[in-house]
Amino acid sequence: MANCPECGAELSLHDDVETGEIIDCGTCGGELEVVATGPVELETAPELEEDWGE
Amino acid sequence: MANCPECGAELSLHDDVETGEIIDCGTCGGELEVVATGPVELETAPELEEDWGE
Amino acid sequence: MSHTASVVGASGFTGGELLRLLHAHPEFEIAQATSREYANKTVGSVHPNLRELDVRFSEPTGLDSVDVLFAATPHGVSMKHIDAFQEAADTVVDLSADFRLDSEAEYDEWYDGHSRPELLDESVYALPERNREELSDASLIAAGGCNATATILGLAPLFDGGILDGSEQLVVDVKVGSSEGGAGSSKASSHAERSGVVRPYAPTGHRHEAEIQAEFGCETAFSAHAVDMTRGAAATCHVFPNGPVTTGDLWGAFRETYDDEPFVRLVAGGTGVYRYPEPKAVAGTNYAEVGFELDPSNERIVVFSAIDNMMKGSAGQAVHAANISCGFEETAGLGFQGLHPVGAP
Amino acid sequence: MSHTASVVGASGFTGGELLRLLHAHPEFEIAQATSREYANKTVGSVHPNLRELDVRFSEPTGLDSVDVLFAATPHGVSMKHIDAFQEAADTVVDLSADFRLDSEAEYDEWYDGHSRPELLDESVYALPERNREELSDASLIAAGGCNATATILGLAPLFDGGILDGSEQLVVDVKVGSSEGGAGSSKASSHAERSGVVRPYAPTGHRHEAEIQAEFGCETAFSAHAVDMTRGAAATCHVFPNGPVTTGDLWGAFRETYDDEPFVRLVAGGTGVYRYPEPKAVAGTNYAEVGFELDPSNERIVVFSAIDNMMKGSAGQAVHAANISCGFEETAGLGFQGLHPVGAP
Amino acid sequence: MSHTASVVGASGFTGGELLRLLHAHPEFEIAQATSREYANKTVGSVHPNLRELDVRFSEPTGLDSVDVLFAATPHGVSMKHIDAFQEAADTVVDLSADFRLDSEAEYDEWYDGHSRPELLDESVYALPERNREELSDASLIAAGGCNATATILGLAPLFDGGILDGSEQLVVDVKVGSSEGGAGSSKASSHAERSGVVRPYAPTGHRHEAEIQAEFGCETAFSAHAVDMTRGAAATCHVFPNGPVTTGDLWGAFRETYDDEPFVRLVAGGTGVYRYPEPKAVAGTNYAEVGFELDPSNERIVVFSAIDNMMKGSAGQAVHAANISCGFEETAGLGFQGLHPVGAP
Amino acid sequence: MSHTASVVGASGFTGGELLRLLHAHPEFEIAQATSREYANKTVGSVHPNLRELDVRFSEPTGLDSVDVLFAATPHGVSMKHIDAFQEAADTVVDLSADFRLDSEAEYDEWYDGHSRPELLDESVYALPERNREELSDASLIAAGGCNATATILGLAPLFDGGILDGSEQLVVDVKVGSSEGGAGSSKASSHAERSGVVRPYAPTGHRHEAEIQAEFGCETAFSAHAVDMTRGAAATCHVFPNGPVTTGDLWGAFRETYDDEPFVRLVAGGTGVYRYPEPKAVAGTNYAEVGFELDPSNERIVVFSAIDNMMKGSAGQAVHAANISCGFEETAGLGFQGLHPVGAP
Ligand SMILES: NC(=O)c1ccc[n+]([C@@H]2O[C@H](COP(=O)([O-])OP(=O)(O)OC[C@H]3O[C@@H](n4cnc5c(N)ncnc54)[C@H](OP(=O)(O)O)[C@@H]3O)[C@@H](O)[C@H]2O)c1
Ligand SMILES: NC(=O)c1ccc[n+]([C@@H]2O[C@H](COP(=O)([O-])OP(=O)(O)OC[C@H]3O[C@@H](n4cnc5c(N)ncnc54)[C@H](OP(=O)(O)O)[C@@H]3O)[C@@H](O)[C@H]2O)c1
Ligand SMILES: NC(=O)c1ccc[n+]([C@@H]2O[C@H](COP(=O)([O-])OP(=O)(O)OC[C@H]3O[C@@H](n4cnc5c(N)ncnc54)[C@H](OP(=O)(O)O)[C@@H]3O)[C@@H](O)[C@H]2O)c1
Ligand SMILES: NC(=O)c1ccc[n+]([C@@H]2O[C@H](COP(=O)([O-])OP(=O)(O)OC[C@H]3O[C@@H](n4cnc5c(N)ncnc54)[C@H](OP(=O)(O)O)[C@@H]3O)[C@@H](O)[C@H]2O)c1
Ligand SMILES: [Zn+2]
Ligand SMILES: [Zn+2]
Repeated sequence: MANCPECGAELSLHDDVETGEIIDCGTCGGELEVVATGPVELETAPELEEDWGE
Repeated sequence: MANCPECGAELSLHDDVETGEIIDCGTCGGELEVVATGPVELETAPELEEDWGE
Repeated sequence: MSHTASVVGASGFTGGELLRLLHAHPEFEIAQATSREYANKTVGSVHPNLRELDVRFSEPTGLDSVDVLFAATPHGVSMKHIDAFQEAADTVVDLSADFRLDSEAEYDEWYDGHSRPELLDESVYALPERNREELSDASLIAAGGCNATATILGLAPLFDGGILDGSEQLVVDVKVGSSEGGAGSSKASSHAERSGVVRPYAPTGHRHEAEIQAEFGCETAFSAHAVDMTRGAAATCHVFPNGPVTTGDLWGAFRETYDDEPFVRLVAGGTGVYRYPEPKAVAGTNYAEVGFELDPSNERIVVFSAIDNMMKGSAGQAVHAANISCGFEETAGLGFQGLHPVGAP
Repeated sequence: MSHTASVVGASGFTGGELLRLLHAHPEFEIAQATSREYANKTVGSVHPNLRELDVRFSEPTGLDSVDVLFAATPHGVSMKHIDAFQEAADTVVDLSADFRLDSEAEYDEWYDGHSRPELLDESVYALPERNREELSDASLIAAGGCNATATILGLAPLFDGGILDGSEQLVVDVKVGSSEGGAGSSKASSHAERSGVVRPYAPTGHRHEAEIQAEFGCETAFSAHAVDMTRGAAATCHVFPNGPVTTGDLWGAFRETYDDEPFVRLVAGGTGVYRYPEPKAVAGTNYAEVGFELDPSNERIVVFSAIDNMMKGSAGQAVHAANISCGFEETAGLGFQGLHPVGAP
Repeated sequence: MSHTASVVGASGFTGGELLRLLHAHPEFEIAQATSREYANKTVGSVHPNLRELDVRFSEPTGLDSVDVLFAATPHGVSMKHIDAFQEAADTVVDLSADFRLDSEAEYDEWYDGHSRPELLDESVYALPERNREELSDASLIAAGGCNATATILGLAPLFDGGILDGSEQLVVDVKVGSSEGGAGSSKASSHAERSGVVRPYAPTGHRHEAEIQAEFGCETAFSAHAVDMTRGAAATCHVFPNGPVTTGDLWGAFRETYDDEPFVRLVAGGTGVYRYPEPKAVAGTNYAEVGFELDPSNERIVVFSAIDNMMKGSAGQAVHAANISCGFEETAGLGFQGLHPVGAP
Repeated sequence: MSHTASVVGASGFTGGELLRLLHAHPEFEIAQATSREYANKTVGSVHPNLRELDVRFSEPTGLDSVDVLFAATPHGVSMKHIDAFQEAADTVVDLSADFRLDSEAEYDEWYDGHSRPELLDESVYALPERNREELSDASLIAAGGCNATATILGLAPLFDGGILDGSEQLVVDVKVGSSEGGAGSSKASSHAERSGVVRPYAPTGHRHEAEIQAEFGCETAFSAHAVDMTRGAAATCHVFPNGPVTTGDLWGAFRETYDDEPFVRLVAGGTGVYRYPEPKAVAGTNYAEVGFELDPSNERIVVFSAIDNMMKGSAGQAVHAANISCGFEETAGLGFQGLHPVGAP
């Protein structure tokens, strides 16, 4: 369990989550990096500007 | 030739246009009544509230 | 199976949705499904998805006694037959506009008056996210208008959170599917004419403005466009708050309003194909998707809200409200999650 | 909740359908959902209808032990990883073509051979209407091809009832939606190019002919056309029986074959809008609609069959077969009745 | 501008197409455009693409004298008013079925008889690819049925080239757009019900079989399906020739029949997105695309043919025939090449 | 045939439109059509509507000398190759954004800078309704952005007529078709994902805001939504003027601005199916439909504007501008009136 630093939503994570893993937030869709485990801490991952086309 | 009383557009009419005829304006779509001929005079026709779905 | 329910206007589009929902509902049993045109025919002859149902349409006269009566009839019918409906059922849930507004004056302004204004006090606007309390013992329930529902759900967090106070300019630009027009037919709604449109059909003066105004006490500049889908209403609200707002403020407000709501999903951003609310993501379901984007250069908040007009925007909202009124699990019978991929549902 | 299930290929179209079905299934619990591309992301980031699911994709390597493993991967993947799949699960249900045919020779003829031909004897073709018995203790199940499923369901009563014996000319003209191509992208499948088409895409030599031939022992002249829908496969079979046939014979045959089938609806005639099988009437469901018309002047039977390619034509069929194999209620988790009206789902 | 032309039934779908074509035609000037419902209104009020035209609908009674009168009215109207039409114009081109067949007997069999059978000898079936000679001095011309036109154009090379002799089994499976039904409205043709369909609507006994039979002297097993497009008719003919045929034979036959035809394109194979005839590639044009695939394993030829039902299948064919009858350039006024990309036109 | 013209980027969507227009143009002859991917193939292999053209793609390197070169390449390509383009042609018409804005600063703000800012003074924004004079001797012409074009055409009469002065709040809500994204492919643009959407894709910060701002000197609150059509851009502008305005004022302003314009149609009101601007009424044409509705209760003007994004919004505008620059009839080659009925073109 951890909270999204972007939108504040609660995220459930698998037990063996590892530092450095990139996950998404199911609410705001933000890409988050696991920066610490036990307890889990998340940071917004560096954005990968993705062209979404028209 | 006559001008639409609603939007001012020029209307071309057939030669034998008669008083009482209802025509539409090609620009604003307004329903117009021919109230005089020679020269032609037009007035906005009483609106027929038409349900347009939804 | 504890309760019986009837549907008046069951051959129509939202009537068919009611039958679908009630049939799969753990607590309801369908008593009657009325249609004047198709009386005695199987419901499956009109609604092909309901061929498994062993129910035939009956005439709307001769209503049996039931626990809940749902009326899915055009504007004006319920106010005319409300005595018969209330005699037949303890709880009446009306899908039309007949009991949505609070006063005769509003019906004079937005409709052609009202023949039973004394009932307007008693009736409760169905949207559970706004009126859950009042619904718990309501006996006359008015399901909201679909466009109004989409708009209200989108804007509510801004009013709840004090980001808007009603003095701001609100522009609401709605895109809707063809089922909003009901099961009738006309040249404008024929496939050849209606396909592929972006058609302004209620540029100004849309009657749902009245419901939004009733909720928030402010006017909205509302316009609706028909687009090429059958189900769905998507409201884009362009809002200019009086003071500065951050994305964090907005997340706070939206989460505060909706975190515990079973049928509202916050969708804003991300990296995939679906980054904001979209009607096809909720088609067939009772969910609303709500999200936003902040436009700092224009000091604007753009709020997106997407629902299925016949579900969250009508029949689903009606069943949700009935669940509350009857004391059932709120989500009973409303569990369908929708489809992916899905084209233009 | 008695059984655990995993989905390999869960980011794809049929994989998403499996997740949807398993999530709402009374007897299954989702253990893993694999994707290489989206590992660690929520399943809702790909499948917007599954935002409520609290499941993240995991890598397909590292499969946990489960009761049933569903593989929704492209042709060739399952035969390569079948040992890992069988090690992880008692029952493997594969949605690809890898285990549908009976012999290596058929894979040489229609595909590019087979790397594990010794398993072909063991595997059971999933269509319950044809193989219910064998499915009851199957541990390797191959869900049918969607076009083959539609065709087989349409023609089965004619073979069962002795109206056809395999010596007749059979023409099968199929119309399919874009989801049949899976979640990838190409110029031909882009919205601008793919919208509004009637596009012959497999005029001759379609691989599903092999499955039809395996079922009935006869050849079919098969052609497929892409049309403008996302879900759906509709097969029109033009059949010329050797002897005279009456409408009564046909009704007899169709009712005999399907009267007790929970997922097959006979639809032929009537007066409403929906008189014959139509894919949009079954979109999102596990139902097949089957019907016919007799053409006396051409001594022809026209058989219509409509399914949702991802449901009855794949994921739904897979879950139906798994229900049988696991001893569950056949219809468990497959109760959704579909929508009306619905556009191009 | 040498000729005057009027359109009776100008508020309908094919009538609108005639106006569009005649307006841009170098040799024709529009005299009258009739409509009973919209008399006195601008043609642009019904056909939004014709807002530039300075023409108002007039009543169909009171026809002025013109060179060519086009009748785009429902079946039965032309045979009733043919004397008035012929009095008003030297050449009458009828888009309905009223003068397509050769004998009263055929009208008794396929329609409800004929009130002016003596004119059937005089009238010429409009398809120039088949009747160019006869059209050159025809004064009563019957534009073909759209599905018949597509089918005839597809099969003609096989009959011309001796690959078929009329004794073979021919299956014709047609997919058509919603404009085929004309400008009226009904529940079945409403956007919500008609979108996304694959709907068998004339499984057997379609009246266009009569025209195909009249052309080739053989029966066809014909079925039509409504699909989700507005314009277009695509015929897939599944044909089983008596003797062996090679791809070379087929190319020879198709090129022989169509090499000099200005409005028929051979399309079969290639590597891009569009490999076979497709209706959307010819939408809005007078072109037919025709192509084939050989199925050696089934000794079958699959012929594909695609047209715009309102153009090559009706109004375009009518103008093409009028061009011939009036001695104009065949392609006059018919130069539009169509659009790419185009969705579901 | 007085002029030669080449198209760089001819395998793309707008490049194909240019070929279509130039082929049917009375004054232009096509010299070269470039494509790197399809070099040496016939243009018909990519654009099925152009199968009649006897032109093959050539490499964009090795440009012959021509009168006019049209560049239909992605942003960034023209500024890189502009020397080669100007060496090959007296007049260069660029369809990309590379030469639309006036200053390097704007490219820094809205794009990623500019490599040839010294040319920005010389280049003329193509929209003839705004820049007819300057176009008459322009040698570097920049066709406008499609959404900007729609918006500018809608708002221009209000600024011209003094109803707006730039200090008002302007909300622009645009709905666009899939061809706006060009001929590439991605998951988001696949048929299964893109069908039936109302998808916010540029909620804020759309680059076309820059062009609108350049025209009127004011900011707009702009949002774009993808909807289910291939061609078309429809802008709804919600505008709140500072002072009172009547419908008569609006008609005056709109007629003043557009009465003599060959490609702008005023459409507002009426009784038929098409009462306001709609993109499908102008699909395939160079027309813009512009109209409005006054909302007295909100003191709002709602302006509607509809174009074909690839025509008036790009290739058609480019040819229109080239006609002016070359001294041809303005409407040369742009006479197509569009289709009715038409589905989702
Ligand atoms: N469609 C939507 O998306 C939507 C959304 C929100 C709210 N609503 C509201 O829900 C109501 C129903 O809408 P709908 O779209 O389902 O309409 P619909 O498809 O036109 O169906 C109306 C039904 O009412 C019945 N009916 C009509 N007049 C009646 C009368 N005098 N007495 C008894 N029954 C009568 C009709 O059946 P018979 O003629 O056979 O009796 C039909 O079954 C309307 O008030 C509408 O405003 C609809
Ligand atoms: N679509 C239909 O209507 C339909 C109907 C009947 C049968 N089928 C069959 O069902 C299967 C799946 O079809 P679909 O349409 O769902 O395809 P799809 O959308 O392309 O999905 C394929 C899935 O397989 C995964 N995958 C691909 N290669 C893999 C590998 N080597 N190892 C592990 N995972 C791999 C992909 O995810 P990652 O790349 O992220 O791992 C993706 O999740 C196919 O065999 C198809 O023939 C489909
Ligand atoms: N649509 C196609 O794709 C297609 C293809 C091939 C052939 N056709 C044939 O072409 C003909 C026209 O088809 P359509 O689709 O254009 O039909 P439509 O859209 O229904 O138009 C019919 C027109 O005829 C007029 N009309 C009806 N009854 C009349 C009468 N008694 N006297 C005078 N005018 C009358 C109607 O206008 P008012 O009621 O306003 O007078 C209307 O303008 C039909 O015979 C059809 O079979 C159509
Ligand atoms: N689509 C619209 O509605 C629209 C509207 C207004 C403006 N525009 C603008 O018009 C331009 C073209 O748009 P589109 O939609 O037609 O794009 P498109 O379909 O993607 O076509 C782009 C074309 O450019 C060619 N090309 C790409 N990179 C090139 C390079 N480095 N050198 C030479 N040729 C190159 C491509 O062909 P090869 O790769 O085969 O060489 C292709 O033919 C864009 O700048 C767009 O913003 C488009
Ligand atoms: Zn978040
Ligand atoms: Zn006017």
